[in-house]
Amino acid sequence: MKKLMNDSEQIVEEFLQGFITVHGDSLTRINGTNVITRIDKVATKVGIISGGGSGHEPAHAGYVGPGMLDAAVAGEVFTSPGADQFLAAIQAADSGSGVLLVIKNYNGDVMNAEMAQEMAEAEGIQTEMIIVNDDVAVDDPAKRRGIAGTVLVHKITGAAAEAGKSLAEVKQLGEKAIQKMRSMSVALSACTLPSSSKPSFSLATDEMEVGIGIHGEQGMERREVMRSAEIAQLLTEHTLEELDENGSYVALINGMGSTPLLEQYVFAKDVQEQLEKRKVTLKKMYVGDYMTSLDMAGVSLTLLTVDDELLQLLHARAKTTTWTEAGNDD
Amino acid sequence: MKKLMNDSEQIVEEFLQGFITVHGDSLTRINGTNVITRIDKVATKVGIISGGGSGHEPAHAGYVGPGMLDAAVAGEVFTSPGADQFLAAIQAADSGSGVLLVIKNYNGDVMNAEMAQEMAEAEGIQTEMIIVNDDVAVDDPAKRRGIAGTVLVHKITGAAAEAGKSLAEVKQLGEKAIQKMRSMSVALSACTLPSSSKPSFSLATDEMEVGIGIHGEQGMERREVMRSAEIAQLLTEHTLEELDENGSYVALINGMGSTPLLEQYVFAKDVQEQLEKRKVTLKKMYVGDYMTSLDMAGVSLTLLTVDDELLQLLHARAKTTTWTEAGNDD
Amino acid sequence: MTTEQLHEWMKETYQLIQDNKEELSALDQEVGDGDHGTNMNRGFQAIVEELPNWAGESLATTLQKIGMTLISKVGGASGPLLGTGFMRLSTSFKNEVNWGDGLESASEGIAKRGKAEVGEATLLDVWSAVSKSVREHGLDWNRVADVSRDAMERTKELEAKRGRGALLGERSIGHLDPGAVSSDYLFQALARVMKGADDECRT
Amino acid sequence: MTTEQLHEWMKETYQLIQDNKEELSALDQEVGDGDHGTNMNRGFQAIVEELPNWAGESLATTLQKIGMTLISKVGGASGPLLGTGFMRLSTSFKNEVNWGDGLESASEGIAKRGKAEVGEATLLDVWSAVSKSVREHGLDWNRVADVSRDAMERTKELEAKRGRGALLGERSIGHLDPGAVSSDYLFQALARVMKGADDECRT
Ligand SMILES: Nc1ncnc2c1ncn2[C@@H]1O[C@H](COP(=O)(O)OP(=O)(O)O)[C@@H](O)[C@H]1O
Ligand SMILES: Nc1ncnc2c1ncn2[C@@H]1O[C@H](COP(=O)(O)OP(=O)(O)O)[C@@H](O)[C@H]1O
Ligand SMILES: [Mg+2]
Ligand SMILES: [Mg+2]
Ligand SMILES: [Mg+2]
Ligand SMILES: [Mg+2]
Repeated sequence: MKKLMNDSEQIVEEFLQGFITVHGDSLTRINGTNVITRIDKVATKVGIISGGGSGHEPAHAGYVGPGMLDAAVAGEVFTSPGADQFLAAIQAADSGSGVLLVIKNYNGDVMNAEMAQEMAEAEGIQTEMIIVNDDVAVDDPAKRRGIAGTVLVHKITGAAAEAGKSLAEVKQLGEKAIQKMRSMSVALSACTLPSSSKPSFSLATDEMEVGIGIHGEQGMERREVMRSAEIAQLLTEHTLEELDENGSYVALINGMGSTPLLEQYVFAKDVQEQLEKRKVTLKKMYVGDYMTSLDMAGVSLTLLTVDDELLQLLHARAKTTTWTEAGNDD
Repeated sequence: MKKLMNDSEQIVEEFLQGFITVHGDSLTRINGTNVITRIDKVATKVGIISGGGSGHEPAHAGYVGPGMLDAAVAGEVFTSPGADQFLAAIQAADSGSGVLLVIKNYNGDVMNAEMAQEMAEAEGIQTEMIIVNDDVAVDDPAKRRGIAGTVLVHKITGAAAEAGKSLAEVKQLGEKAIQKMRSMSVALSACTLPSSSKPSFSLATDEMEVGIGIHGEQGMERREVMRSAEIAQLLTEHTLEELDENGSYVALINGMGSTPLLEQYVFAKDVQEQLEKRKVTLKKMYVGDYMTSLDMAGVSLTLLTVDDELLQLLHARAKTTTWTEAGNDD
Repeated sequence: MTTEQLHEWMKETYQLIQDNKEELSALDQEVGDGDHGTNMNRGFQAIVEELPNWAGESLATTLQKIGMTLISKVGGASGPLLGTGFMRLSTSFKNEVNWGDGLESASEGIAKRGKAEVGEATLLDVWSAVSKSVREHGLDWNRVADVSRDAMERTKELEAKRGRGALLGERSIGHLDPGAVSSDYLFQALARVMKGADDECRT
Repeated sequence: MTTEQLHEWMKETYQLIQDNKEELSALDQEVGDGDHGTNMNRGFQAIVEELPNWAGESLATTLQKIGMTLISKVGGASGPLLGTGFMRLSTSFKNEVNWGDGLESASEGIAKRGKAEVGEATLLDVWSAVSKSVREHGLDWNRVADVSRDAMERTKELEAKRGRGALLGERSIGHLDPGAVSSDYLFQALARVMKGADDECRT
């Protein structure tokens, strides 16, 4: 797969430069780091940071702004940033009320974030961490990966922080969302790392991979490619399994990179039909490329059980380069 | 290329159903048509409509909403909708102040829109049409295709209409933008039509196509793949050639479908450097998938010479599923 | 022409298009965007499906409904052009079925709608050649079939000046125009249906 | 160990990693995400580039800077783990260079940071095996090299329980752990550098 780039080793650096070229009116990059943060730092509020490997754009820089993240760290492609980078993000996001780290459940991300927490505590910055593990493709919850549902956690914790809640409260809301949220993906084609010329795995022309990770990690099974309606059924079944059958839901349909919106909305219709069949109340659906895997083709479904509290936080005002929400006062 | 779909012949129908499932709070589909329109029709203002073949999502339905389009028509994939569909969109958008059709310069789109205009005139609805032909890859301006720059025309005419300008004034502003705007694309890989299993054309692993159209129409030349910075130079040169050297510019960088944002922002940086080298003032850059070609990999660059009037219209309030702008009163 | 013959004409045309759908799209992939077979198939399928509902209608009304269906269902560039052709036939046949007048009016309508001229390697070349032949030599259906085929084949040597093919400039030379090929199907089907009718009369 | 030997160790390690970068990434593609070669190469390249700037520093300070560089530049899972290892070595060597204590402390640090145990098919298996061997048999560098290689090779038969490989469950059996392979390079390089020094002393 050909890439629009100059040098695979500089791709993240050049991305960040481009990102600030385009969004420099509201966002800035902390000197000497890969941390993107808001220019207009809020005086006293809990800071929310996230981050991880690059290759998932718009995650995570695309979610920095009022109502969502205060800072995002970009690692190398598919590689967790180092602890020093997470620390810089914590420092940028702290305004004295503490900082919440929203971390996806990968060994690297968790370890680097933990080291950064230890360094921050040594500086007297209060931190808490929540670990997103929404991917039900993995059986053992301790090993479950964090995937697209993470973006909903950004939104919920970001809105809670913006509303002036304390670090403990914001953390608790984030954990509540994580508990009530499940995701699962399928891949129709593999992604190719900028540093490599070959795809990260290979699928035959009639094959798909069920339960793929956002780094192309192996899924649950490889099987003959299914129609959108069948995929919707499969993913709905798996994600609903551990959730409240009679609940109200928000669904996030996430394109993995090269799946056209044309197809994503077809899938959205199929998911809606699946939920309707199960008499589940669908409050809101999000469709688009929220957390990609470079140029992988495929889609993930996230279901989140919502109550009025979570719903209000999801609808609250936000202004980032990817997710804007007029809020209730509009 | 595998597709996330059920039936290639139903893909547009199912897309529209999905689109309304997701955005039914603000948008609606006119019964028996492929027209998406606003629920909250404004009592008196010039209506703006656009449309064309599908496969370019988020264009055009993604631009329907306050401050941009009043209605969008979706044809079959890469096929202009019939005149009856354009007529339905005109009827939906008309509130007595007339309707402007923003049409891309393809024989089919123009002919169907013209027929619709004739039908509308017969019903007593006043219409005007502007034809976007921003693609400088084609020498003869009469044959130039309309590509991603069309989205800027939606924004500018949409804002002008929202501001209460007359049909003649809105048309004149749209034509001004078209005159001051040029675009050009490159493809790194072809797209595959839902109805076909083969790519629409083929590029060797080390080849790219310069000047590709948004339906995979042949470009200016096929050549060895270049680095992002070289592509930026090539496209900047071609697009600037016919524009005011000392002007102020807005740039739109448009992903063709499967080019990751990671790469698009690298390209944005390279374009910015090219403009800086030419001492051109860059007022604003937009980056993202604005007008795609299914799953094609590649990018287009649009440059628009702006004055205060156009800039203000670009920044004016808009609320569509793809383009939201808080506006000046935020 | 009776309405039965008109129905036959549509069914025969649909058959030819259906059988050659892939080929039409392949031709369109060479000079355009590869959808011509799908477009035409969608349009004529809709017509053939509607025919039973139009059973009691006059010739002119049926032609008008065919035109409207083509405009609505074919879309693209060929939809409004063929639609205009059939609308013009409808108007012309309102009082009297005169193929010379009807085809001339249809060709003029297509040329006007497409801002096209003969010789620009489009479907107009086929319509116009047939129209001229009928005007000059009367209703010789064998000749109509030959003239249509010749005009269609000539688009291979011509440079396309309208439609997507025009973007290729000289590179369009050597490719048949897909719209000309499908319009040729239309006239081959018409000739066959009308010849059959003539033969029946003769017996 | 002198700081010169430490510098040599880093350069030899970088050489091995550079030469086997693709292979490390290929191994990581089998059980993980395919970046381990790139990650390690980025980290050790940065270290080797920095070495001249650290010329006057003590052994403990140099080890600490190596640790910080690994944390900062390698990233991923291996960065904080190896970084922790070197930070622990640094602390341990502050007063006295005792390899038994140093390697034990490093292994413990890695286990704690990774919430890992020996036998889970990770780089810890290599660190821990080497640490145990030195504790039990003293500074026999040939033995260190053998023990490291054995531990590395054993990860092939083990089911991965930590890191991305753990997602594969039993399917991880039959694959070498990429982190174990790169840590083996580290100890092969260490043994070679220290053996060379021993040989020099003996002559
Ligand atoms: N301006 C025009 N005048 C006459 N015929 C045209 C014109 N533009 C296109 N055509 C005809 O339409 C055909 C293409 O139809 P089709 O593929 O269905 O539509 P599109 O080009 O919109 O994809 C061409 O082969 C040509 O015969
Ligand atoms: N929790 C852990 N404990 C010990 N070692 C681990 C752990 N997680 C990962 N590793 C080691 O890290 C290696 C992978 O490193 P690398 O590929 O650089 O990072 P990532 O897995 O983040 O892509 C594995 O092969 C394994 O040896
Ligand atoms: Mg990694
Ligand atoms: Mg078409
Ligand atoms: Mg076509
Ligand atoms: Mg890895």
